[in-house]
Amino acid sequence: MQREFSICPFGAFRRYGEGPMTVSVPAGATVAELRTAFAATLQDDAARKLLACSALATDDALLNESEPLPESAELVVLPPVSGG
Amino acid sequence: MQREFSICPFGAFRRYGEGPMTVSVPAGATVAELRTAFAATLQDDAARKLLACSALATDDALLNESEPLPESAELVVLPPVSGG
Amino acid sequence: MDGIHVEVTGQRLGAAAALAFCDAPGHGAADLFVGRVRDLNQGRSVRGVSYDVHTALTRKIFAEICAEAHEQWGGGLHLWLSHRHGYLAVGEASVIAAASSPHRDESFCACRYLVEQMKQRAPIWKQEHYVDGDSEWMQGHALCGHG
Amino acid sequence: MDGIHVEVTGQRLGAAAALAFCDAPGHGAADLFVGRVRDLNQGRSVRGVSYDVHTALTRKIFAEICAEAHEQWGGGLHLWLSHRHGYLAVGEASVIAAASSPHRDESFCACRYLVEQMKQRAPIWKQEHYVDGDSEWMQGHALCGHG
Repeated sequence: MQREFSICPFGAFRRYGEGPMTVSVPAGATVAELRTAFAATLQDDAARKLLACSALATDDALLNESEPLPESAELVVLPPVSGG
Repeated sequence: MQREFSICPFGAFRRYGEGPMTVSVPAGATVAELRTAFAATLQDDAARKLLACSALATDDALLNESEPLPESAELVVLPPVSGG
Repeated sequence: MDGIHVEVTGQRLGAAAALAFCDAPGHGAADLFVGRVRDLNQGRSVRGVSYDVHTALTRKIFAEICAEAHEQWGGGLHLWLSHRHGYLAVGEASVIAAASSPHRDESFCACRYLVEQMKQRAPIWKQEHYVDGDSEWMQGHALCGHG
Repeated sequence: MDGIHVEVTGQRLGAAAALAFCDAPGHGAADLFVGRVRDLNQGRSVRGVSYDVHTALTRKIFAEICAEAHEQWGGGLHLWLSHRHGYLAVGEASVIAAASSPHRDESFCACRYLVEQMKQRAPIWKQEHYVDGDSEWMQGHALCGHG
């Protein structure tokens, strides 16, 4: 069984999609596996590079690569931050 | 020839005189000599102790002990400071 | 939490509110930091900056940062951390951090801590808009959590 | 001097004026410190503080301190240092120091420098008035110059 995640881009990631991007992985996949699947959907080398230094998160917390995916199917991709 | 100095107290020194105090020293005396003469006019041990850790100054600058007395006869005595 | 105010807003930030919050009869010191949009960055003339903010996560991380400051410099400190989102012209305030405490060292240290941690950890992104019409997302600090 | 404002006043101190002064299109950061009268000092309940100030010398020393900060962190910084004299009730501001600069480190460091040097060098004396009716001049830092 596949699970579908909707990943909302922030910051510089908005260059690669204004709305949420959809990524599909087997149920029970880890965050790292989702990251790999996400990378495969990106056309652009620069986008894959940016993903490599970005965090995946829910609206509550950053996700750990080795952990199973969260219940929520709504995720965000957070490139390096530059507040202040 | 004697010179007369009027020394205005600040801070904790106000305990020992609300108005200026008068001290007389030989013309050509140093600041250190004025300090000694000033101490001799003070009745109180605590006042002499406070003088020992106080600076003498004009309205422009702190005075150096080894230097001759300034032209101005109006001096101030500045105990340890506690601003802020 | 008591003594902590965190905020993400599209409204103009005001220092007066932060200083009123960071005040108590037992507090002899308050330190306040204002970050503003500069007219020049790395040699380019800036006309404004857009701040993209993940509001929910930023509020949460601001609260964590303030809780850490409480732990480090005392739970009695009053702490304020607010960040603006949206488009800001040159000179407008993007962030205000403030801290008050009985003695000054804690205020200075805690205020600085809020600013430094905010820059490292809060999901906020700066897009500069230049006078020549170009725009650029700023490089930043990678968020931990995917290690 | 350009970019420096020093002041000794019997009027209420306002942070807004200091922050308006410590502002420039090229300045991305401002830090502001407020010292206020505490309700408790060394275990005694305070109802207010009288500040005795040698105004002319304090202004001169404030200007020297600011000039030193310019030398150390750059002549482009805007610097504000104001101190109140007379009787202040608990909660009233006795001193405001502020600095603005292109980047934040200089603002934080310069503002702190103004505060620390002011406390060491300015001819200002604090007399605390206690709730029990007693009053006390505070111990302080001996001024150099008679060594």
